[in-house]
Amino acid sequence: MKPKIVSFTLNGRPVDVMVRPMTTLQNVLRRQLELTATKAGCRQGSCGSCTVLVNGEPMAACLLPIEDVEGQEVLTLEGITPLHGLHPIQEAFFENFAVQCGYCTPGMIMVTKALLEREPRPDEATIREALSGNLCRCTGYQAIVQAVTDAADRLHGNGGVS
Amino acid sequence: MSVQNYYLPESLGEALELLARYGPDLLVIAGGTVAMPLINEGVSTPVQVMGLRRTGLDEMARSNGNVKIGATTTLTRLLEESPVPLLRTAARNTAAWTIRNMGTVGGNLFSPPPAGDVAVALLALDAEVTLTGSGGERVVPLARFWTGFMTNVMQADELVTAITLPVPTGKTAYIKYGRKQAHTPAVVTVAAHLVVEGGRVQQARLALGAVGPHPLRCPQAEAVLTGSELSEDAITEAAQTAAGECDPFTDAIASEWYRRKMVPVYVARALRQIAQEEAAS
Amino acid sequence: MAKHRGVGMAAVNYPTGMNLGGDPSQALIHATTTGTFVITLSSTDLGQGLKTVIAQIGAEALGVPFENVLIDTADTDTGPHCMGTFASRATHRVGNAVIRAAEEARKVMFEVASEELEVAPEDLETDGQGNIRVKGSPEHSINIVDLALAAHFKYGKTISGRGMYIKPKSEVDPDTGAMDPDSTEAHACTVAEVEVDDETGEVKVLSIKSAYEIGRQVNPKLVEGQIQGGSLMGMAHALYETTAPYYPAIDHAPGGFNEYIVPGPQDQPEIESVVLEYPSVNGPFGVKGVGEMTANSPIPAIINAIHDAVGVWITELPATPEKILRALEEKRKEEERGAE
Amino acid sequence: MTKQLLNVVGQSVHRRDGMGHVTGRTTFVDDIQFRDMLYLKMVRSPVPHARIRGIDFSEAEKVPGFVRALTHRDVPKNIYTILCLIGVGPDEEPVLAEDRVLYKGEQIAAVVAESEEAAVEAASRVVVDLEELPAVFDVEEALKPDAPVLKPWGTNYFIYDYEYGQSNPCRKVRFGDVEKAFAEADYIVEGRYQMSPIEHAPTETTGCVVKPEPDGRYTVYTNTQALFFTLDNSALILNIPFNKLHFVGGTVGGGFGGKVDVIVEPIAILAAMKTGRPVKYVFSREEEMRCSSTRGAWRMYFKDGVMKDGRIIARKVTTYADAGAYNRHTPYAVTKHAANVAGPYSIPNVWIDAYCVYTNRQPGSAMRGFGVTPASFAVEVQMDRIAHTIGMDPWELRFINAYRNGDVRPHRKVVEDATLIETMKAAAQLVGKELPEHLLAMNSWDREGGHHG
Repeated sequence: MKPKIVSFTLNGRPVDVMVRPMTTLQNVLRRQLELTATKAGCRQGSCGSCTVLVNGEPMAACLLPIEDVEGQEVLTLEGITPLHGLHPIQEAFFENFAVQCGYCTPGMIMVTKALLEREPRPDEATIREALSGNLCRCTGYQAIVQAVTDAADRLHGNGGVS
Repeated sequence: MSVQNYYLPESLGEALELLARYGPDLLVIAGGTVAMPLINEGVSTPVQVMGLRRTGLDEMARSNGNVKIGATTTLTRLLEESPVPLLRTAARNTAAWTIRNMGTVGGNLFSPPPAGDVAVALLALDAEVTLTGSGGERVVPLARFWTGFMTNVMQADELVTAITLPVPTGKTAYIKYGRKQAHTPAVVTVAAHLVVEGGRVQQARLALGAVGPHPLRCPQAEAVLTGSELSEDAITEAAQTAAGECDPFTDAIASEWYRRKMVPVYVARALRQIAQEEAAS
Repeated sequence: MAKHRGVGMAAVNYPTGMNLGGDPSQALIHATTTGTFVITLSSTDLGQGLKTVIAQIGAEALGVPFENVLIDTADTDTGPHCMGTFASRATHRVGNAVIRAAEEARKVMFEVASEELEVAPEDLETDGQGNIRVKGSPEHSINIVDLALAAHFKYGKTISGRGMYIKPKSEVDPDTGAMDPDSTEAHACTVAEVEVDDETGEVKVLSIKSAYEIGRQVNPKLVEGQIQGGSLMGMAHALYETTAPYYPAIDHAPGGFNEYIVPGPQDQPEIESVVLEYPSVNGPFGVKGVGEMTANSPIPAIINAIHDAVGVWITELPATPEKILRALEEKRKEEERGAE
Repeated sequence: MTKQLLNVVGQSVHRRDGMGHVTGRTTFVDDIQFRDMLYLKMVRSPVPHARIRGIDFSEAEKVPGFVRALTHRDVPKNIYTILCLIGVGPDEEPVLAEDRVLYKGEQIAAVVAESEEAAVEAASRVVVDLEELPAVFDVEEALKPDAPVLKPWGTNYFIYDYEYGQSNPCRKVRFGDVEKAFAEADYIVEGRYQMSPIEHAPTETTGCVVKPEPDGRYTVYTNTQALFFTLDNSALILNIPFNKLHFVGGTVGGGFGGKVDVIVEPIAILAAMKTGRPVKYVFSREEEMRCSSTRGAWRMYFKDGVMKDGRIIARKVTTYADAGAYNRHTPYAVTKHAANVAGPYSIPNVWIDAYCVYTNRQPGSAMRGFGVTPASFAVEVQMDRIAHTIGMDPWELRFINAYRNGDVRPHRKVVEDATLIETMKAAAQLVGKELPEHLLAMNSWDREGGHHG
């Protein structure tokens, strides 16, 4: 069990990490790099709280051996948070009370980011389907769905077709 | 003992060499969606692991009336790019976006029931599995791939490299009945492919998931349908026959009793979908 | 074989606070020389929004802007005792403690302002905008930052207050069960509409509509959050959730969210509500509490709606499709026996 | 309604912690780590009831990274009960099992290691020699004479009122004379209701991180719902002065009652005391599901006497809370249940026996609705069944029987802030249910009708 070095791009910056084989991306982010926005709700791939974007695709960081992201681009919630203020998706979640305990929130926001890049104007059914791998025990989802719609408005203006 | 080596071969040849070296001691993963939760919990403690993400086995191609799907094609690509609507529906009904971005078509053959929703559709489409080993390739009909719960006909040195199916000529239906709308295990999954000509069923293929040790074909129910009109009577008889051909189990989602009850209901619903589509065309 | 719609209702009460009382909470308030009023607690926010509503209650009670109130909570070295966040007690108990602490702090504020503005304390009022002013003469006022500076540097006073709330512990009479089991009672009435598939026993909840009476809403959006989340949790209890799918047997206990069914975004029905406010006598600004009760009334409302739809009483939760199907089969058999 | 001019109470201001949550900068317990931190994993019972004959750590000790194991012998006051702080006793739950386990998943021994992986592996290599015993899972079976006895005092039920020198097998409420009223009733409506055990399923699992400090104290970062409650219990279990412990929390990724238990903290503090290093003990999702407390199941039997005009004149209820293997909060939940199981209705004759029963199940505990959720479920389905039986609209039945301010409830408290009728009217309006005039005329202050200002 020799440690090895894995290199990838994290939030736009190159990183090299020394890891034991098959360490999950989740553990590398949370324990090694101390980027804890990516949560650890189940480590079974079933709650969505650890969702990150790999080359723009939402993936469960708990199921991803770090070696698999060698040379890839990983984006976490830390990577979309601007220096000052909030990203429009973050603003929408904040303003719409789409946040209660906050534990599922990072995963929800990352899926929203990937969704709105593909579909600038998703309808409600599309939003719910996109978020179907992300569980929230507190909010009952309505505020989250509203926040995603609102985020689309903030990103793309609210004059377009809905 | 923790994982000693995690190999990510860059080609099929490299992967086969590793397999030849370690044999059954090498855990093969693709998307990791089945194996990783068990490893995270400490339930599974593999020492040598091989990941297939970089092997380039993710080609999806159509030729000579066949669709060939590379084993590591993700379920998202199947959903977005498959030329076969039934497979797109099956992919859409499997897990959730995040997991579909990781899970693969080949891996779905190894998902223990009640998972394996895409495999059910492949079975109804008469898919064949290409197994590649040190001795070369062989092709096995998917219907003969599984031998029991989590067992199959593969040799220790073989990998599933592709799944090939004829482009469906008939009409298809797919229903997954789970307790939630999405991201949930199946109570029962039904996939059907029927060729109807002149008002009669010329060819019938019916596959069930989550009601046996692996996805099942229903030859007797298929026989009931073949040659008959797709009438309500025939549908009911086929549905009842299918109930006798499954081997359901009890888990946290549903009991054996309930699963057996749901087989004829959902087989009939799937067949009625086709009948309605047939009537409309 | 068909889908049947049904409507069911349920009306419930919910008691606030630990059942038999004896569950204290304390709050300390002090003003810094920046005009910040620090409310020190050891209470926890579970996501319901305690830190926010307590800041609102504190700002209101102090008469200062919300932005000037800081909640410093959940450190047992610095925060005074709180029994904990449960029993729908936090807003009620901690809110009351904060109001009492604020009263004490306000007294000092008014003493200092009285010296600075040269009027009697009883002639002063807060404007909620950060000033203390002379009643009827708002141009005569002092900003709370200046006030805090003056208190500290000029008069040697701390603007601070201590607050405590405890409902005395009630005893239970062993023979009659006589006791005092609540501080106040909140109420809910839920109407659920369902669609039941009589071939599979599947239930689809179409809507959960409720009225709540919770004394006073400190923050309507946070109340709405409790209602939305609680309604969905109630629906899940009614239809999906169990750690023992074959109770009382312990087999097939779910080990994760794959098997333990918590509704996802696509499983949420329409959830709508109205909130009535009949302020309670003993709650802070009349608050009763809303946290727990929102998950209660949907359960019987859904069970009653299932009966309305297909005529069977499912009295063992969760009302799985299997239980409904078995009940429907039993009912059909009875009807056949009755017809003979 | 009193009108009060308020500035910020009543306003939907934004969450104070919202910015932290949407940026992921809020610190939850599992986000905390220290450089020399150890991980704790639990060896758990694989069976629901067994005698422990021995524990062998020899294979676990060989795992690279293994630091030490803890058993009940290491716990100063191993047997405790959470609610001792409010006078509920006797102590009956081991922090770590001694000679017996009473539920599948019960904590037997802790393993502390340098990494989580090593801790998981070492825990899996601990061999526990168990002699399996007959188990009981059903509350009524557990009360039968031939059931395996689970408690040292020889019964499978909690004994109430020992503080009054009594030993009652249940919490009793007696109000009026139900038997006399049953004899007078036009209808008798009976029902059996069964709640399921339910997991709180917060998205953040239960956990803590304990850090030894240079001054000999221990800082405990925890997601408990009740800091002092957990601190006090931990100090009692560890037999150390309360002021040796410093709890820091306040940010909880969903609780719903599941984080009121005192399970992870005492053993993690002990591990930190024994190793002198920071220790993390966070439940896996599987532990949260299968081992942590549930909302206990509940079985309830109702017998109601009802008049043709819809008045419920008697309600007799026998209920059994399934506490699982240990008290946790269930004895107290049963009292709350008993206070509410007649429902928000004025019924002149009420008889309640509410039992707290032990079974070989993972313990039940507090959850959103604590004892009232099962009561509301049973009462409100029972109300519809009564309405169905006597041929009355379920709304009308509830209006007729709804408690009014000034009424005396079965627990003798005079009702002072009832608004059930007003709430039902608002719900009816919301859904477009037309209520007849005589119901619309009712209110919660005057049984004879009229208007409340």
